[in-house]
Amino acid sequence: MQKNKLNLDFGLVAEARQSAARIAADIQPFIDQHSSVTVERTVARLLGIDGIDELERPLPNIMIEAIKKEGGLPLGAAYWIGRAMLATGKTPQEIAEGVAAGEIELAKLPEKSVEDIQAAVNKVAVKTVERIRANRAHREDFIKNVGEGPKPYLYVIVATGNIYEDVLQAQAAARQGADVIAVIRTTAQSLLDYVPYGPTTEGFGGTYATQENFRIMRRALDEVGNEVGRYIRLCNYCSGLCMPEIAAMGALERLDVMLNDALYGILFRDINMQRTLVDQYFSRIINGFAGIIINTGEDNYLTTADAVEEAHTVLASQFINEQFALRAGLPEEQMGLGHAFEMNPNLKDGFLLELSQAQMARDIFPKAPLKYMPPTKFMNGNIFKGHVQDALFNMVSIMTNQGIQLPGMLTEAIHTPLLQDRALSIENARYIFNNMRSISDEIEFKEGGMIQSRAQAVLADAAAMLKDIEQEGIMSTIEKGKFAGVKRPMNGGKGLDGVVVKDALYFNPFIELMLGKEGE
Amino acid sequence: MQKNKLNLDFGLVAEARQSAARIAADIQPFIDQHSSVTVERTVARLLGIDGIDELERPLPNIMIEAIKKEGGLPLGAAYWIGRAMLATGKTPQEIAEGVAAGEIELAKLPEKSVEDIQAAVNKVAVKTVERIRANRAHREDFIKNVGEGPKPYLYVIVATGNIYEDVLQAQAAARQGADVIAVIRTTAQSLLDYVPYGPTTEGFGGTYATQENFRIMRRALDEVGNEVGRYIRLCNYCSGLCMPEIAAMGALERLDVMLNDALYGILFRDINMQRTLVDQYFSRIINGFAGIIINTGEDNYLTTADAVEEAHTVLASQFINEQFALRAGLPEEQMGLGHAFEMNPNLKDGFLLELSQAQMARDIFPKAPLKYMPPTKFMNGNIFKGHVQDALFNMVSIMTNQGIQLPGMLTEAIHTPLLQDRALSIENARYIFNNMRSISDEIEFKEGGMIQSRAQAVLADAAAMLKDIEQEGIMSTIEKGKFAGVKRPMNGGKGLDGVVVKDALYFNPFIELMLGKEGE
Amino acid sequence: MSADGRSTTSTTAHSTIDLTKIKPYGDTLNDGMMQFSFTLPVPYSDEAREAARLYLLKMGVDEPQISHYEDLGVGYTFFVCYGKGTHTVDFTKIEVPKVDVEVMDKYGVEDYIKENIKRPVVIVGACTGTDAHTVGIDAIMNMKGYDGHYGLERYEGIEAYNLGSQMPNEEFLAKAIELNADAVIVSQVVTQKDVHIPNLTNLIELIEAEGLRDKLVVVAGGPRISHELAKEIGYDAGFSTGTYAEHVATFVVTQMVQRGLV
Amino acid sequence: MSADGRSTTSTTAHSTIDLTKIKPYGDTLNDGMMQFSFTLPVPYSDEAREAARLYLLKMGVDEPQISHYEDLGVGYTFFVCYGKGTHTVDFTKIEVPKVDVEVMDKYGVEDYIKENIKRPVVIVGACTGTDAHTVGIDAIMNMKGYDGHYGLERYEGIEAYNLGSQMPNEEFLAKAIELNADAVIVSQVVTQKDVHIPNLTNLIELIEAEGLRDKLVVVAGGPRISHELAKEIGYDAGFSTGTYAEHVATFVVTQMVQRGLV
Ligand code: B12
Ligand code: B12
Ligand SMILES: Cc1ncc(COP(=O)(O)O)c(C=O)c1O
Ligand SMILES: Cc1ncc(COP(=O)(O)O)c(C=O)c1O
Repeated sequence: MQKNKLNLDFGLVAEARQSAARIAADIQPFIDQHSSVTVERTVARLLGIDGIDELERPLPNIMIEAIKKEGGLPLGAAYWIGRAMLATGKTPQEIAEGVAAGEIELAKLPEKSVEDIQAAVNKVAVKTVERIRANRAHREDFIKNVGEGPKPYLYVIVATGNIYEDVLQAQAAARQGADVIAVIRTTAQSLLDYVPYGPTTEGFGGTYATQENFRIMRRALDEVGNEVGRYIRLCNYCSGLCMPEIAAMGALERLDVMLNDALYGILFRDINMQRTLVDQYFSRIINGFAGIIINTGEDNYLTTADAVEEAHTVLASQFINEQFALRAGLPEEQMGLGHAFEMNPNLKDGFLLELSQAQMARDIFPKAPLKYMPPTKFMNGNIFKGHVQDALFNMVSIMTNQGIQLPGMLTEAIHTPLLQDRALSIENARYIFNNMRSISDEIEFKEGGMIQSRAQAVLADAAAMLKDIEQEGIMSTIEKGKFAGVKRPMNGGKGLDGVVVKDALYFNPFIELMLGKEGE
Repeated sequence: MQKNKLNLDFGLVAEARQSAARIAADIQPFIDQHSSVTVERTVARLLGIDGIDELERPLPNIMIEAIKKEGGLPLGAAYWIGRAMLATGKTPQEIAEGVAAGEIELAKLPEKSVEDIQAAVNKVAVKTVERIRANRAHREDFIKNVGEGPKPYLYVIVATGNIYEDVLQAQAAARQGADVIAVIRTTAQSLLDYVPYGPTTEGFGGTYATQENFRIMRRALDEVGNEVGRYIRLCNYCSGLCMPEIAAMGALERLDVMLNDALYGILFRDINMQRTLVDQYFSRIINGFAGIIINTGEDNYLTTADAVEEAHTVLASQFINEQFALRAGLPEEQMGLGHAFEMNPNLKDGFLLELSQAQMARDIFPKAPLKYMPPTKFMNGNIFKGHVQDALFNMVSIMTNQGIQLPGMLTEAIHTPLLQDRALSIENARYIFNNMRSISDEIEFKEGGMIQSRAQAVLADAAAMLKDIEQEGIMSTIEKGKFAGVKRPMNGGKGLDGVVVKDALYFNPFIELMLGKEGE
Repeated sequence: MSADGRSTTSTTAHSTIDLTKIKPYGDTLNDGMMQFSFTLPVPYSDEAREAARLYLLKMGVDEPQISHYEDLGVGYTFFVCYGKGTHTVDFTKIEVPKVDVEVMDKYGVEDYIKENIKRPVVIVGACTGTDAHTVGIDAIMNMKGYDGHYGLERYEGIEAYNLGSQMPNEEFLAKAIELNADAVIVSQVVTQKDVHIPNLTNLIELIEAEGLRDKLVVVAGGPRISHELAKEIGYDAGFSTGTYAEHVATFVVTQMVQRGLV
Repeated sequence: MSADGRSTTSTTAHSTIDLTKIKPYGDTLNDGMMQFSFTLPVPYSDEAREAARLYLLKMGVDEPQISHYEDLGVGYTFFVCYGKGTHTVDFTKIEVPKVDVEVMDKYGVEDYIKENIKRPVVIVGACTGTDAHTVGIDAIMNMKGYDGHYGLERYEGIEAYNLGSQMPNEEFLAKAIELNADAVIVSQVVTQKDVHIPNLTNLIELIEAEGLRDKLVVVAGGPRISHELAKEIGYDAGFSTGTYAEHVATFVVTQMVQRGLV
């Protein structure tokens, strides 16, 4: 199967990978030395803290703010919760409720030995970890007993803003042939420094990511999955200011796929780079452990930059995302590295360049379930031409064996998908995938032809870029605007005040539990 | 370019071709010994006879019926017209008018020597031949000076029933990018044993083929061709009971493409086989001389038979059509051999079989401007899926370098094309042709893979079938229903009473003029 | 599937469907969303765009949105639009006339003939008038059948005669009489400018003129032939896309018994 | 192209277009042919099909034809239809409000500033509210421009400030005041559930509250922002798909001169 169809120089691939590994290694000490409010809220959640107060403030936020106000954050939430458990004999949730009610002041509780605290916390943590492990096993069993769709998985979005309407659309999509349902988040959620609570019915261009919404959709998809005889994967977004928290919620509710990119928040949401680098690490540890496939966001580069000129930045970013993921114990089989079909459709031979690009990603990341994004930028109100653009995209996908396919919507330039748009989009992809099922095995590319040369050139550019970044350091590279043409200062952007330097006594039980035991 | 992409056994190709050559040779004496009413009407037309009487009967029909009634047909129309010219000093048209008015009785005119008659007729015939030669030169000049579209030529139909409405639609199509405009004939015309006269505005699912309609459309296409900087080819149909007559009209009015199949009328219109075999010969001589590309009708096999199972019959028929055409002096460059994209879209890997079939035709008939027909049978009222089927068809065409492409219509299963349907169809094809322009040069097929093996198997079946027919004879083969599953008796079907055995003195000046001098 | 066809977990979304007032659905109940495409015979311009918008407003479309418009090259303009239908339809009042017999399969039909008719049933079919589309009638009649369903020729107890295409009505009827037909079944595929209507009507008139209307089961079929239409012009039934031999066979044999034509 | 846009050889076909009563065109003048697709929240059935037909009839569609219908899997049915619109529109009465200045190119604008304004023109732009779609405003403002048309930043005589995305209106206006803006230009791309309307309205209200409405040229843009809509909610102009920097530049500088803001 792995035939080096493009005649790529795998020596150069190895070099590029090493550059990326060094780039990631270079920043790891920084990551290890820091924590953030959302990382600590995640610890709180994983220890069982959930719910909101009467002002709808999530208890994890109340807890962490309380700790932060006392200057206790460098020790980590686990320390404070464990100490409170020992001191009060209460569960983490009861403690959080006490804090919220103003009945418990954490700093005023009696001190305990770190060993005792760790032991107490670990007992609770192990239970959570077991629950997540059970979710993973449940997923595997479902797939073994009931089945799943063939790759490329068909991934469609629902985005009504109302979780119940989303359920209707999701079940329809599953019956039409979808394999993955992504519940798009409401427009502004990535910039909220908390995760909303409960079932929600109001969102713009998407639905709030809440744990209850996850639960509702998970139940609906299991139901329809049993009916259609395929496990239907559920996807959400852990980007933004709450990466690890959402990862934790997803792990607890058996999500299967999470948007999760090491750089996306920095570049596209202007989130502070220190914050994102710290947050992504823990979020990926959780995703890795939970068996969740991550989806990286390289496709976003091409919605602003030109897909022909900037192809190498996509590849460079894929290498970096791969290395950051490996460091977080996330195996290749869970790396849905992103790329996209975003060239101008009026480009002569543009299809060949797209084919080249997609095959290249396939050959360089052979085990990764690549996530392939549809044409969006060059879609316009002509739905008929758009439907053909989507067909060409589906063809490239099956010609190059992609892992996860987001079939394009003919109404991409007009509105978020109608029920019928999604049905047509799935029909388009299924028709092509079936009618060309074996084509990737049947077709070869001319030695030294346009397709091969293009891939070789893009690889060379990406390798050179990575060398550059290796010299420069990732942070300085971003400051200089070398990714997606976006400059982000080291201390700019949102969420920097949520970053904290760890104390020597800091501990987070989940890193060890999830990474040590289950990491590759 | 000619790379034997499919690893075909060209020895077997040569064998098949020889079988077909022998099949055609076998029937040639029969053809040479016979003429038909439409062949003679054609001679009359080429000698300048045109127009209708007050009952709207075409003068060529009146002439030939008059000759036939007197038992004079074995000598041929040229003989009688020439004799009348010598006897009366009138032009052929004046003679025809005289006959129609009952003023001239051909058999009663004084006899003349055959040499004198031939000389007189030849003088007129040469002028007609010169006019056709000039048409051909005019076309070549237009293309040289103004230009033409790249292959595959985009061939679209107009079918309003009203020649003026057709003009509107044709000019629109040319501006949208069409290279060939085919004016579809009204439903019943192929069974008329005469050609209607003058401009017409009433037809069902098509417009009458008349010389005036040809002229009107030719003028409109030259006009728009100059405007868009591309020669726009005009196509019509010379199948049915008037094959050579329509060919003659087309040659006179500078048509560029003609539907013209050696077997179509027999199989699909139940026209007597003797009649069609005789008629096709002269019609092809005319088309060949006029530089007109013929389009054969193999696609029709697949509208009734299964495209997977009966693929070899298409190839066998292409070989036969090729040999009949060569015999009529029609060079390979004018052989638009037909085939079609007609497999069930729900077939797993069906695309690979289509690709194989199209590439096979390309490799076996390298110089022919293959005519590739779109999906029709498996189109249904779902225009969105249909548009994608058409896209896949366009892809196969550009992947295999077809010559003439009939882009499919998304409304194929609903109605004859609306103005907007045609525009969308052209847009679909142009997008794909441009976006994948060089793909046929970039892609190779796996040695021994599904694509190669399929083509090899189809070729083997076709060669075997041709061997069979060679043993059996073409007429007996058709009688037994081995083509398209349709049985046609030797003496059944329409038009047999219009066939006549030639006299030893029979002559048709155009065969020699067109074949001898210009046939390749 | 239940009337609203949705499973329990999703009912909370649309518990409010009012079947007396249904409207198109885009992504929210009663949003009325519809897609349109059409051409106006006016030159590509802002005014053309406005004309398209006004046209949709006249149709009762709210917030019409011209997503795309383009010049078709002859002073005409093509539009792709979306908008919100404001009309409603009372779904509870809809009644569709149907061929309402329980469809039997091939063996069912064969047994039914044995038990209730006790002699061969003669069915004569063709594609009449100028129509040459035989695939449909062949699908119903030929041995081989269609889509895995055998055709009438293979039914024990049925004598099926397929007279092919472009069969003039007179000739067709004469042949049917000669063969002692119990049922005549005709296919019409070309419907442009409604050419099938006079042709189908003509056949019925001929049958009536021969005084055979009561003695024959007369059936029409084709992609655009509805049962309703067929009844309207005097046929016993009409069959459209998706028909198999067993459908028409069931209808014919049960009609024969019901009408005492055995 | 002439009003009916057709060349001489084809006029015989449609010499009869009555512009006071235009109708959709399929393949024959005034055939009214239109294509539709939509979903009804009723289960796949003959009754659903009939409901779709009735719906089109209510819209004034003659001979509605359901070409295709399919089950969407949740008790809803999707339809593809054709039919003949019966309404007509009077094309001769249509007047579309337009930004009616003769568009100057980059050099034209630069010369115009030199001659008529004689000082730098300050233009401040952003994608305001929650909208993060910067590609449109970038196309207008950034150096690089779009589709071969340079952006405002490259115009001599114009000082262009692109404040980026998700810019709250208050902050945006404060910045504009600080920079002494002559024009503020805002982009709105997300229009779902009409989120852009309150946001655009809010900006105008803030400008009025500051007493700046007369002193500023205020422009909106985005794929679904028409000039008409922009005027309606109090902007000086609106620009949609297909806009280049020179369009908005021309408008701003001529407005400034017309309104005496030089
Ligand atoms: C194959 C085909 C042809 C073949 C026909 C070969 C043959 N021997 O049948 C050829 C190439 C010869 C042909 C020619 C023409 N065709 Co044609 N053809 C088609 C095509 C592609 C498929 C039709 C088909 O075979 N369907 C498959 C069968 C199984 O479906 P069906 O007919 O609907 O039958 C089913 C049911 O309707 C029902 N049924 C049908 N009949 C009956 C009868 C009874 C008694 C019962 C119970 C049931 C029943 O049961 C069947 C099985 O479920 C259609 C487009 C399309 N995709 O539909 C155009 C189409 C039908 N053709 C069309 C036209 C215009 C023509 C021509 C007039 C074009 C021309 N000017 O040359 C000619 C005219 C021929 C003539 N005189 O009739 C138009 C008709 C437009 C309209 N609405 O009127 C169509 C829709 C294409 C188009 N968009 O222009 N055609
Ligand atoms: C690229 C893109 C993105 C990128 C944006 C990157 C960026 N930095 O801009 C990313 C991936 C981040 C994105 C995110 C989202 N997007 Co988005 N996106 C698009 C996409 C594919 C292209 C938009 C584009 O760049 N067009 C090209 C530019 C040049 O065109 P333009 O904006 O129309 O600008 C021209 C004119 O309008 C005019 N103009 C525009 N502004 C101005 C201003 C002035 C003053 C003037 C004079 C002229 C002017 O001039 C420009 C040049 O001619 C469209 C789909 C499509 N094909 O249109 C969806 C689309 C706009 N997005 C959509 C949605 C819903 C979202 C999300 C809300 C999805 C989600 N829930 O996560 C998020 C939210 C982001 C946010 N907070 O706003 C919807 C909007 C639906 C609607 N009608 O409301 C669309 C239509 C896709 C869809 N079908 O769902 N998106
Ligand atoms: C990695 C990643 N995260 C998140 C998102 C979604 O954006 P938002 O930040 O608005 O939720 C995207 C969108 O493409 C993405 O690629
Ligand atoms: C060779 C040939 N001639 C003619 C026709 C047209 O049919 P008709 O005989 O109805 O004109 C076709 C249609 O496919 C064809 O293939």
